[in-house]
Amino acid sequence: MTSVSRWVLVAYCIYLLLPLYWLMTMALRSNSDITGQFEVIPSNPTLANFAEIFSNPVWYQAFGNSLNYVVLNTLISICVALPAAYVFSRYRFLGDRQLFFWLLTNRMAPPAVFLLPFFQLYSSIGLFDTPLAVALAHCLFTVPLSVWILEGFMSGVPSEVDEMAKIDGHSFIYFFFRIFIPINRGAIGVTLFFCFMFSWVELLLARTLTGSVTKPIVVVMTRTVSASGLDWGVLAAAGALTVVPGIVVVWFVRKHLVKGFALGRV
Amino acid sequence: MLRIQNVLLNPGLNCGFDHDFLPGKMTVVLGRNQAGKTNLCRLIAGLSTQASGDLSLHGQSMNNLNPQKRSVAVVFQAFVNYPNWSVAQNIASPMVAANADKAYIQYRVAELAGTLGLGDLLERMPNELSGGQQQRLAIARALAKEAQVLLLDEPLVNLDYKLREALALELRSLLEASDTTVVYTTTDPKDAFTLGDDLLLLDQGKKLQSGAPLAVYQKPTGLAGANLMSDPGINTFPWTALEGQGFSQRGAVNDSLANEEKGDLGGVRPEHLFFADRAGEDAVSFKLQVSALETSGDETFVHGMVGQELWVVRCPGMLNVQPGQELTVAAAKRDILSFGGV
Amino acid sequence: MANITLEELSFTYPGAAQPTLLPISVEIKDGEAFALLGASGAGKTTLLNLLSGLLVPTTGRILFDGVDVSEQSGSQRNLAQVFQFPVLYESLTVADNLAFPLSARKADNGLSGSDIKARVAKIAGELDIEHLLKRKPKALSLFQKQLVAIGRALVRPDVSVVLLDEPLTAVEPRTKWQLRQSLKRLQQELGVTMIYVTHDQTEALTFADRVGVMADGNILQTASPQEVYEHPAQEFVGFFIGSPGMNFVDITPGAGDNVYSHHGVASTAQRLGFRPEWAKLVKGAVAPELSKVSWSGTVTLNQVLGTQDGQPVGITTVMGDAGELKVRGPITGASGDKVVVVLDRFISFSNEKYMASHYND
Amino acid sequence: MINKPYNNRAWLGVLPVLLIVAFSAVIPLMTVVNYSVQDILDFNSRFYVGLDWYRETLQDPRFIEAFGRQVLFSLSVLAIEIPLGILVARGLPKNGAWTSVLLILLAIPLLIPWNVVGTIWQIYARSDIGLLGVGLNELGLAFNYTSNPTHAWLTLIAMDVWHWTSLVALLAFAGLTSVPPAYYQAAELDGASKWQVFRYVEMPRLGGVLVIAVLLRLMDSFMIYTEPFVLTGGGPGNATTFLSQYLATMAVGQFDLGPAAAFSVIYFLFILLFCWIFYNSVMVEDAEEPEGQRRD
Repeated sequence: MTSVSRWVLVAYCIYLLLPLYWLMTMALRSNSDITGQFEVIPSNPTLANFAEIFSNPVWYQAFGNSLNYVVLNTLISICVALPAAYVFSRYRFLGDRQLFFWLLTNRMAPPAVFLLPFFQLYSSIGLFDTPLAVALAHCLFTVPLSVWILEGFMSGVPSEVDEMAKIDGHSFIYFFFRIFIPINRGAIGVTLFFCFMFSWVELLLARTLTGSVTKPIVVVMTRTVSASGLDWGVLAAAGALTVVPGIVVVWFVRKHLVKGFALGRV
Repeated sequence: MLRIQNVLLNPGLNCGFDHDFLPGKMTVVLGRNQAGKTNLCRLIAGLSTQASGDLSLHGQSMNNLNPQKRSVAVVFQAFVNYPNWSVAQNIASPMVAANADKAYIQYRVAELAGTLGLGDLLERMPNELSGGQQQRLAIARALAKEAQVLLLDEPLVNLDYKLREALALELRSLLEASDTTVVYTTTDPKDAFTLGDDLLLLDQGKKLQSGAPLAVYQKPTGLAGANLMSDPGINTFPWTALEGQGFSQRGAVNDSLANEEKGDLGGVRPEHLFFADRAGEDAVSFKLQVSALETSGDETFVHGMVGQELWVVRCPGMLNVQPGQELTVAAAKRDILSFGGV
Repeated sequence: MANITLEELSFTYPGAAQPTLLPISVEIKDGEAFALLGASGAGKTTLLNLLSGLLVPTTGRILFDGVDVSEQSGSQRNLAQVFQFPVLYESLTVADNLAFPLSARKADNGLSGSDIKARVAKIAGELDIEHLLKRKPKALSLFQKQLVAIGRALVRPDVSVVLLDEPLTAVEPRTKWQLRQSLKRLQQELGVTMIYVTHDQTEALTFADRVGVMADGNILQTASPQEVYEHPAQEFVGFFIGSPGMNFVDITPGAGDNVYSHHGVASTAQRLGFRPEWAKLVKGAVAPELSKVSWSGTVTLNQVLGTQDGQPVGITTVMGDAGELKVRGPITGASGDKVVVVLDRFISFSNEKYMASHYND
Repeated sequence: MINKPYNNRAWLGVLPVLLIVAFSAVIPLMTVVNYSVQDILDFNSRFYVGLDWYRETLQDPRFIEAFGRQVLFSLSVLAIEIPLGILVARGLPKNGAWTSVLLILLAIPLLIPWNVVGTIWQIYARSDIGLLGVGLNELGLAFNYTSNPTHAWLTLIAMDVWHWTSLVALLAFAGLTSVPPAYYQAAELDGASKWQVFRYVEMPRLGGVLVIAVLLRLMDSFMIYTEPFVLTGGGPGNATTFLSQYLATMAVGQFDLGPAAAFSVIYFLFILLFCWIFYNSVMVEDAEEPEGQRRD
């Protein structure tokens, strides 16, 4: 069995790397070169596409806009989720199970369902085309996601630690910020990562709730798809750039990554 | 002085019990698992528990004080330390909470670490320490609080027996001098004798009896209390087994109180039995069918049947007795306990 | 069943500076109950893993009935192991768990379905767990699960050796002695060679025909429980076994005749060791008889452990010029009294090795 | 964590979460339900139509087709990813330097923004400039996912397998590494074959983790939007238009609020069903195996 699975692993890794390799080669070739002739190994790679992205305001502004609402959303989610996850992991209270389940349904809710009402809601309160709109809209899944992941990690910390702090005479605030949060810094790291990723990745709500002012990178990338005369090189370069933050951060959260993906349930 | 009144250790009980813990002394709370020992500790410390009762320390009620306000320190059964703090920070924690000044904390941490053999581990993290060292750290932190009451909830149960022996004596010398009221819970009667100035016996949440270890050992108020004070428990026999040995039921020297469990019953502790080669007239003897043998070097436990009852005889040193042998085993008349049926 | 010989067996973990297990030579006879006793970190688990084939020796050889098995895997050595916590196949019933070692090796042991059933029934009978055969492990108590795990180790009639790694750790203290008894009974009835690893002296001395006491990666002594208790080969063995362990006092017998030489203590002896119950306490400051070895001191602690004939009995700690001594017996003095510790029996050691036992006739 | 005390003051900690999530969930959901039972011509003329929109949506052939396609897509994706994920997990070395390198490699596709996954595969599979596209055509298969529906479907499934199998592999690997080494040792001493080790030692441990993987994949694939939108835009024709895609076009495009709202509610109810199964399977307190306390 293991020899078969070892072969499957190798095959799957190759299957995984080929498209990424192709993305990189495309990013290093100019558009004319790409449509010119088909090459597996680029003969004259250039960094023009990357230069284009960093110089063209449409692109780097879009990156900025995306970062804007994503960071906002991540901060809101983590600040709100920390106390809730602590309470879920430490106490039983009226309706705790139902509330925990309700949060899960929001994490799993298809964004398409909320497309229409969000559009109306945010335009009616004048928040349309502002970073706060998308940040708040994304809270729909990032907050439940954070609560579930953090609760999964926090219930691993024995409650005797809390009781020990009480007996030592520490106030709850001191315990929470100087003892409990440092103990869970690994969990908070991976939760921040997941909020960032979920918010950075979402297209539907981001596109609906943003106008020209706050157009995020996800929209810029997909909009160029439908226009004719598409510049593949620049698109590939932009794609490569969005992959980089993920890879860099994954090294720091690699220990807790799997638990994060399983919403803290593994 | 720590006083607890009408304490109900689990909600199912109907009548609570009172107890005064001797100030500055060490009280051992002895009871089987699930007897309510941990609930009692949590009640005194003010932690969440089903137990209920009125607590007062030096006259002032502690009932509605939260744990931070109670002058109570605790050592849990599982070695609980702050995983994100070094050994020094762990010990300093209660003093930091009481915002003592820096120099005093520095000095006190060094002193406590020294007495508990953690002197050269101050910068280490708790998970780098062995089990014994982690529990010493928890004890050091509890002492750092300089509370008037110190609770130790079966602190040694998870340690090797050689470590347990050493730490028990260390605890005794550490706490003997101090004027802290210490409450130490255990299931092992040996701890009761080693550490206990006073004893409190618990069984299913009820207080059986209290008093000095020797008094409780010699004057059990019932079968349950007698069983707690010997490991393995009391050997019992129907009075008929003593026919013709010049022994009247009520004449037993330490005529203990009636007991409700099994009706008229005689009892003898495993360590009071000896093999019959020197049974004088002031002793009674029984026929024992040896079934098994256990030895720990300095003591041997001979398991066997006396009539219908399974007995254990505990004798010093190593014995070469074979299972299947029939031996006569005797005990001094004064060591016979009688549990008259109610 | 196999006779197991270890020849200069040692092990160093890759990248470790010094060896975890120093060269060990021991012979465990066929059908013997052998115990490995030592504190945590003494190297007993490493030795167990070498025996079970999990680790390959750095030096030396392991022989099963004279055959060198050092390179062989556990299953090739046809041995079985009981772990600290019950290791069972959760999805199989108890009966299938017991049958698994036989059915999995059906090819080479040539047992038919009915032979296997009979064997399982026999083992279940021995452990009186017939009433559990139909149940799944989840429905059993920890005690019952460990019984089934022991059954799995004994079900193969041709098992070479059964290794037990602290099997009672997870069992409720009150029921430990029952599991110890059934294990000992089964070992004697089936005549299986068993190696029992533990840090608890009662388990080792009760179970084993011979005990190997380990410390710092070395077997200090291999002897019968009686021998190991009465005549420890090294000071550590005397200290480790017995609670409290042996007392030690430095002595310089010198050439001339003195109380030591009267007892036949060699002049090169450096320390005397005596167990708390080998000494008596005599009131007063001066030793009554000069012919016996004795030290004077004051009582510092009385540990009462019960009463004998109404008299409190226990361990008295005496602080004197010979250091802190513990004596087991009737508690007579109160702390602070002047007493003399008189030895009935003691052992002489030189550079921590056993020299001779000395008695007062 | 044996006993969690009952304490209603705990609501203080949960309130902020409740407010934020309610603001972005409850109000919009109410508006959706509200629209789904009314016919709205303009702001002030709306009248109650009961469950008409629901009946209409359920009978709308395009909804049924889109629903059928969605179910087919989700099931086929699961049928590949779960077994493949287990095989990949079993192939991973349990410890050693290679393990962390491979785990990070496997994690990469999960960290790529979903639209970029679509872009990558778009570039990769195009028959004019894509390595896969050109390669397949070299082999004589006239491969063009933009025109041929079957090719579009295969590319979509290949992309999703490329994107999400790692999640199943990582979860299965977590399940496998939670097997205490003593179990493998016991099985080896019993003389168990590799298959028996997998069936009796690994499978019972994988069960719990796989339920999570299956349900997570089912829910995420059931609401997939971005990748198909980028790769095929629902084309050719509406061969690859799934539920989210169809709902998005209805809700934003034609502005007929009623049916879109009804469609949303039906869609949400399905997700609710999967959530309920996931919640019950995950929250059941299975008795933990006592690992025996390591004493010192």
